[in-house]
Amino acid sequence: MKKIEAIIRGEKLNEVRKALLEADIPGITVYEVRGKGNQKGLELQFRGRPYNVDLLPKTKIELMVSDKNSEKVVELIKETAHTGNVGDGKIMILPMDDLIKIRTGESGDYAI
Amino acid sequence: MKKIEAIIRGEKLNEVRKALLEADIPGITVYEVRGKGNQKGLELQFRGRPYNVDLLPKTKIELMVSDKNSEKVVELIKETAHTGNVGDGKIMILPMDDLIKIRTGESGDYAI
Amino acid sequence: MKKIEAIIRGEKLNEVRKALLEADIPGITVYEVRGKGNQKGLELQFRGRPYNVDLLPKTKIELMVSDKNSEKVVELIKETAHTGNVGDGKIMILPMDDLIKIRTGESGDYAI
Amino acid sequence: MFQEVIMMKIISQLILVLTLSIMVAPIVLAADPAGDITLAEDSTAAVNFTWTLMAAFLVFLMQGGFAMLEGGLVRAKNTSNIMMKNLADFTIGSLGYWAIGFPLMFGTSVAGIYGVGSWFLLGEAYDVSTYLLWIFQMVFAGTAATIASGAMAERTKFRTYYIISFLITALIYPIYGHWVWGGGWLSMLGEWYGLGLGHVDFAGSGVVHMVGGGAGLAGAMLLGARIGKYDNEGKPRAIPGHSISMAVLGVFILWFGWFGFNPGSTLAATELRISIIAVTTLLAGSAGGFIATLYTWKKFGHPDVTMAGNGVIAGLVAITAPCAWVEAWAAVVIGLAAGLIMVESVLFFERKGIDDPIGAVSCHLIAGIWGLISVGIFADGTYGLYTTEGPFVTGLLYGGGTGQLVAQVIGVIANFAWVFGTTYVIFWTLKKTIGLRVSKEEEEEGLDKTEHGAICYPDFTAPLEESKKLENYEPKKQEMK
Amino acid sequence: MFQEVIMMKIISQLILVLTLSIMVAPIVLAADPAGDITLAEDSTAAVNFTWTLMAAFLVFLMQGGFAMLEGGLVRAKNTSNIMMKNLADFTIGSLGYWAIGFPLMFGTSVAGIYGVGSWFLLGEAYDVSTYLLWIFQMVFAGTAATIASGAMAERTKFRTYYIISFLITALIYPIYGHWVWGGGWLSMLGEWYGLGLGHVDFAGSGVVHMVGGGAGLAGAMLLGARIGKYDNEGKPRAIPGHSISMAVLGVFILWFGWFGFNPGSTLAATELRISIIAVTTLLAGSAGGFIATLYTWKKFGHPDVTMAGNGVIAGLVAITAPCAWVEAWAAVVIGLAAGLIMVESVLFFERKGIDDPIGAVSCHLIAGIWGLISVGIFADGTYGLYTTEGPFVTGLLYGGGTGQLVAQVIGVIANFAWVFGTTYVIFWTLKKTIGLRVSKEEEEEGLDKTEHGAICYPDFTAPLEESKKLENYEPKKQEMK
Amino acid sequence: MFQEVIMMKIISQLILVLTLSIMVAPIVLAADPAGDITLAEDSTAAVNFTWTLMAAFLVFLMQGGFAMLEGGLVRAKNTSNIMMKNLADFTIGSLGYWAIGFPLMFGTSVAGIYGVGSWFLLGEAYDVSTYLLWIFQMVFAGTAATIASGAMAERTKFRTYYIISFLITALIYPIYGHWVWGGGWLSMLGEWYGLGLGHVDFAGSGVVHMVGGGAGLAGAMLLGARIGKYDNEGKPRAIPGHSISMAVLGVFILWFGWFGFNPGSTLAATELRISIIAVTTLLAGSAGGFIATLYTWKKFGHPDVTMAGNGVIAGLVAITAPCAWVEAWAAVVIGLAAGLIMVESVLFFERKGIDDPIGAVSCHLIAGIWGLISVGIFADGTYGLYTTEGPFVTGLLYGGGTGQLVAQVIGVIANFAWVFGTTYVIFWTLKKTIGLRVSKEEEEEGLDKTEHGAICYPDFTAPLEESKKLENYEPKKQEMK
Ligand SMILES: Nc1ncnc2c1ncn2[C@@H]1O[C@H](COP(=O)(O)OP(=O)(O)O)[C@@H](O)[C@H]1O
Ligand SMILES: Nc1ncnc2c1ncn2[C@@H]1O[C@H](COP(=O)(O)OP(=O)(O)O)[C@@H](O)[C@H]1O
Ligand SMILES: Nc1ncnc2c1ncn2[C@@H]1O[C@H](COP(=O)(O)OP(=O)(O)O)[C@@H](O)[C@H]1O
Repeated sequence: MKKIEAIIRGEKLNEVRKALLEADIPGITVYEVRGKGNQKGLELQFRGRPYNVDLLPKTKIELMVSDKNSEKVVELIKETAHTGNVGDGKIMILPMDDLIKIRTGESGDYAI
Repeated sequence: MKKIEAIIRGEKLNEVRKALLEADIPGITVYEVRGKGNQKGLELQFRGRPYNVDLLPKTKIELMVSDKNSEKVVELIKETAHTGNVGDGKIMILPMDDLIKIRTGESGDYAI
Repeated sequence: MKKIEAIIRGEKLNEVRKALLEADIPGITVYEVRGKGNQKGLELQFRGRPYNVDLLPKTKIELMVSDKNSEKVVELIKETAHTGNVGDGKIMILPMDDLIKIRTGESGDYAI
Repeated sequence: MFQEVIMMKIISQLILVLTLSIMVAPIVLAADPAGDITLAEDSTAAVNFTWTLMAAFLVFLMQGGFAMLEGGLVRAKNTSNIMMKNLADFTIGSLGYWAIGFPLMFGTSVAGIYGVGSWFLLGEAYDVSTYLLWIFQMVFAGTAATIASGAMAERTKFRTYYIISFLITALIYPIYGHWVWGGGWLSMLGEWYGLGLGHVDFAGSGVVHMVGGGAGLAGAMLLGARIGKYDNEGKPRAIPGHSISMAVLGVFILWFGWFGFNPGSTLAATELRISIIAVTTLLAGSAGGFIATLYTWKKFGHPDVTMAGNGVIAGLVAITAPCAWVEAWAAVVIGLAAGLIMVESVLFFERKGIDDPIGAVSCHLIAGIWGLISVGIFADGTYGLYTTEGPFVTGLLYGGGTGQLVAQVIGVIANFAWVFGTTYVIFWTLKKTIGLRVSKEEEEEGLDKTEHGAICYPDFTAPLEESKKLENYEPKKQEMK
Repeated sequence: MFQEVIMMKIISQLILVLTLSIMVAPIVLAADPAGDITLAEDSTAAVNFTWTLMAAFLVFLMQGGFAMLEGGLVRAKNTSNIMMKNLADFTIGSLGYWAIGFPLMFGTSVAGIYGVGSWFLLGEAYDVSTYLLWIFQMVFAGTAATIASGAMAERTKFRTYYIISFLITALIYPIYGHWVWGGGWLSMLGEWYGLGLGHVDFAGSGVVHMVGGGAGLAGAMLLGARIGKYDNEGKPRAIPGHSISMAVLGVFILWFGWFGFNPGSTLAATELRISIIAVTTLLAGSAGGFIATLYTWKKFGHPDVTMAGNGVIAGLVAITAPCAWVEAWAAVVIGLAAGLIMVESVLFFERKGIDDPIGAVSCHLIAGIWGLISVGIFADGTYGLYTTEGPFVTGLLYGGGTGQLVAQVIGVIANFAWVFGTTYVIFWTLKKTIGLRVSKEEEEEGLDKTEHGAICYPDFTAPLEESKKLENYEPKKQEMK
Repeated sequence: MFQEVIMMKIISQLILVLTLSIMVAPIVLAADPAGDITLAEDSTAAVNFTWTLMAAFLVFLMQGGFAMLEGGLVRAKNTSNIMMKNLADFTIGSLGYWAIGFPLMFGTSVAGIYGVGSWFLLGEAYDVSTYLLWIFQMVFAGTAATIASGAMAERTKFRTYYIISFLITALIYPIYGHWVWGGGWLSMLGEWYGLGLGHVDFAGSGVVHMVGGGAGLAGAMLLGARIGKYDNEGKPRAIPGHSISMAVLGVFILWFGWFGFNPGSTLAATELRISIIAVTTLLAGSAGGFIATLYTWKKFGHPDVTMAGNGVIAGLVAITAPCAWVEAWAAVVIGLAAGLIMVESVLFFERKGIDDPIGAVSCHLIAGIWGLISVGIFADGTYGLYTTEGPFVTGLLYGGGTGQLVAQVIGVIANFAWVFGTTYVIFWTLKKTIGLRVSKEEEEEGLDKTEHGAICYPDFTAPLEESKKLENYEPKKQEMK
């Protein structure tokens, strides 16, 4: 099993999800985060004073996938979250020791 | 050391925490997330137009535990977060290389 | 590659970031979380009734770093997030199997 | 679903039948619909109409004030619902008051119990003076129903509340109103039994506020407390409202509206007493808010914002009955007492297991009782019954003896018996039939979603509100004194 | 950037020139600037001034009501922008109405088409009665421009909207206003062609609301729908507004202001008919809100809060023309019809691809049309043209024949032709030159950031609003009936 | 804690003693408490009472407007606190004005410095005309204290502010008010030294707004800037307010209230000049908002919403003194100048290290100075001192010479010297004793938690507000011009 985490653009979430759903990967958990990398921040004003919000709103998705699905999922995210502009984000593939489904108590791949 | 992450129902948070506290596991970090798995989404309306919020509010908890506590914690979460209905969530057991307590600089199990 | 996660005080975020930027580590993702450890909760009132918010607002930062930078980053966070008072938080060093930069498709250390 | 359909059928058919019956007979049997005759007879009519209408408009705005105050004191997940209740009770209530409420209140008295007259403002009622009276009285009636919604917030079925608010405005309020303002038996206590000038209530501490508060009390009792309001040992817990700023805006709007409520009740600017009434209204509100600030500061360790707001409301409710019959200093004393009584009353009802999310019972029922009684104490004998001519209303302190005080107490008892009695029976019947309270699941989800399919703030999520605040609650060691 | 600079240059130079030209000639050519002559001639002036001014102040507050209603119904990311629009259209509009709008509307009529008179309230216009008329009419003019902003919300360039609102208040509104209230051709239809008393519109269902709604329709059509409003198959989707409580506050404030709008339009408290007007205004609003509640409950499965609010507005818009000429029961019927029409109209325009985020076209244009026509049906012949003296306005049901009805229909057509025509041309021209709509990126980012560099709620983030609500949208199986 | 207890003891004992001393002597020594004598003597009393009371009610609502404006411009973590301040300063202030403020201001003059008369509205003061004057003046006094709270927002100890606001309303405001409106020395400058008609200030640019702004300036200076307002090099940084929509609602409510403030200051509707005053009030507000929109657009690159709102306020403050003595065009010029001055003044004070979160000093003190001076320039000699009878107020442009202008300047200096001087001493004393400012930790936590134990929006978290906005701030390269 793997845990795939990806930081993507909020606008792309639905496209990514649609692709995943079509590939029969329904489970997902979504975080609202703020991030900074190469993309430059947002310049705002208040009463004429400029201020900079350099941590931009980003969406993080987290998926628990079986080893065999892992590559496919990464591929799908890579394709659908891609715009080619700075700020597209990253995908992490993380090891997972075990996974348990609370409802049924199943564990491992069965828990996904 | 392990990192235990669990996605649970918001309503269950306190029950889970109470059980953990009783088992002398006080440390916890909580995220507000939205997730989708088998549970169906929420149907809302605005001016008569229906719309579907399919990502449901969920609570994610994260615990750093010593290897010896790991199983107990998983067990406790499994029991207390359980309702038997779709949407109960998952528990992940993740490896951790090291842990440091910022206040004291202690690391490893001492940092928990 | 490593994934460094740290739970810190919100007030300390900027100091930490400044130190990281100076060390040429620009990438970061930030979460608003609530946590409980040894620090005691917040006591509030509503119409004279006291209530306790025991999960305190905390900031979690997440960094993907190359193995060689890993120690430096941990060190920097440890120093700058430190106040010496209860509630300073923790730093986790987590293994990562792979990392992909969505924009370019690069992976591994190149993706950071 | 079933009852809902039936109810809507009944209502819509009622409307249809009435509308048709009206449309076949567009006969103008009016008295003075253009107003030229009225003006010719009374050259002060223009200024008195101006005064009364402007006052009515201010009172109308109190609907918005209540919406803000109640909305701010409930949780975000029930805010659309409380907004809808405030809109709905006024829209249906005004139609009810137009259909039957007004003649029940101001028609020819039947044995001092209720009135009969032109339903639907038809025929004779098509007259500038009658319409003027109608609008001023209508906005008062609207207030009574709205008050009840606060005490019943966050758990009442919308459908049931809708029926309740109709019944309050069309039946319960007008009948009690008839007793005091429509020439009914309470107003005759003086003539019949020599008790002062009979039960008097200048602008409605009893007629409006006790009615709303009494209905709210019946509702809150039959509903039971909100989930999470009490811990396992039955100790009350805080359920913080979602926007203190919204609540405070509500207080200011209500106070503004009250300047229509009280001084406007002369229905005439030629009663220059209006300036006295405006001052007593302002000072009693200030005194109530002032003392609630100090008292909560001492008692809770912090000056409590929403309690200070409630203190203003309590002071205003209390001065509503005596506003025209007392001096400035008495208004301050009445307001100070109201503020103190209110704070203790909120804590009392909470301890007793009666869960009133916005303190409506304490602010309106309890402070209303004090207001009615205070007339019998502080009325200073300088002003009569909506006129500068005697007999004058005189209380205990000014040598009026106990007659007026007794009349006031009788009114308090009659009001509570009538309102609490009828609403308790009605709410109980509704509870047993279509149900009064939403299900546990609906309450937890929030009424916005389940009753209206719509959340109030979709751009801002508040998913953890419950767990964040209520649970993990550890009773404070040092209890409130 | 370029056009912006030019525009600002032009505007500021205009102001400069005017100011200078005024400053060199501070000659007082006034009529009665102190008011003593007016008062001496007419002892009722004081009460009529009081009435008219207070009414004007209430109408003024409607700006705040519109800001809240529109603000609540747009997304958080566009809220600063809609606030700015409501501030800006009034500030620039009032200067435009002061400069040229007022004389265009109420000056000496040129062939019944437009008026000429004292620009900038100079010279002769320095008179208590003229200033009184100006302020009452100004706040009406302000309302018209504000209405359009709602239909064009969430995608219009601020710069362009700024010009538009100036043109509506300074030109389009006053010219049409001249036709009806300034002695222009529509008001002469009676005298010239025997059509009732000519086209009549007591407080502006047409003059104000149809104008605002018509301009809004032209704008919404030329702008196109907001991104995400329609799915790939062209089916409308929900774009929830960010604060239902804010929208409901807006409704209550607007309703309050309407009591200045309608009864105030007598411009005299000595017309005691004001009490009738206040009652018809209240009841029509209630009826509109009531029926929208029931109808959406049936149609959507839930009583819809913002539609109930819109129902109130539709009822109020509809009664605005007939308010002084109908009885209470007719006001209820007019309000009920307006509420129903509004709900269907909102759904109709939405289906037709015209995206009007707050329902301004349905509430103001469509309900306004119904209001004008209803005069020709329900006017009961008890009141004349702002006077108790005949001839009286009489509709079909009261034996007035079809004359009045035809005059009303002609007015509807003329209004729509003029307003929709001119605004369409102007907006089209602006679209081709400086542009009407922000870019796709700006719209997605939100106008607050891109147009004002400022977000409305910086302490509360709402980053996922789009994805959270719009996408993943699966068309509900059971469609609305 | 200690001082708090003592302070509360003193206050409550004061109240107790006063109340008791009143209660033992309920003797009615009143003049005309019922109003029949007054009405018999003056048949216009009814319309003038109607006018003055309605105007007072509008002014009252400004409390709610200030609460919204100030609330919207502070951070979410300090919103309950600013709400409480707006409630508290009015409730305690009105009691202070009732106890001693009113006679100090309007009692028999002692050497033109202060007045003495009936404390607590007792005895002779129990009269419809006296009460009428009291309520109109009271709501003005309430405004002054509220203005100061804005400049001192987000860091002042509640306890200290509470005392301050009491002192402003009970002492500082009434004494200066006596000089101008109570027959004091400033009003005698004309009679004594031939300077125009003496220092004149129609509705209080000086008496109300300069007083509030001057006290706010003293407070802001003694408090020092909020943490984070300046970067390490002392350059100002943005601290965005938490709700622009709330601030804009505040602006509209304030503008609405201003129509009571200015026209109401005639205290008589028989002064038909009220229509002129209403128009100048509207136009100056519009002009101020208009120019602030354009000017910030040019200067900052975006039309700034809250600055546009402040522009309206500045225009209104400036026109408050001259409103009755100038024409429409002059009102526009005064408003335009006020808007420009305000924007520059906000930036100036910010640069100088004086941190005024809502721009109260610029809007009220600075625009107030301009307003007073503008009387000496633009007054056109068509209206006298609250009467249509001469002598008329005449400025430089209309051949009035420099007399009036000099009287205005003397008033400005006297006002600033008195208000800034006394408040500086008082605040300094409080700073050295009970403390003026909360601790660093409390300020960072937010005053809602530490002063009231209550957060304003518990359902919505805003934990990262600080770091999100302030830090990581990189000074914009292209600086403002
Ligand atoms: N080293 C990193 N550690 C943690 N998060 C990162 C890192 N680099 C980027 N991110 C996250 O990915 C987002 C996009 O990264 P950015 O560098 O702006 O664009 P791109 O990946 O296209 O170069 C950032 O906003 C941040 O949330
Ligand atoms: N494969 C997955 N990857 C990531 N998160 C998941 C996955 N499956 C479920 N979740 C999370 O767990 C929550 C509950 O899962 P769901 O499938 O609805 O219920 P259950 O676990 O009872 O079958 C989801 O809302 C989502 O947040
Ligand atoms: N065992 C744990 N598991 C998860 N999160 C923890 C744990 N211990 C602490 N935390 C997080 O770290 C934060 C600070 O911890 P705390 O114990 O209060 O202070 P300190 O680390 O200085 O002892 C907590 O609020 C919580 O978010």
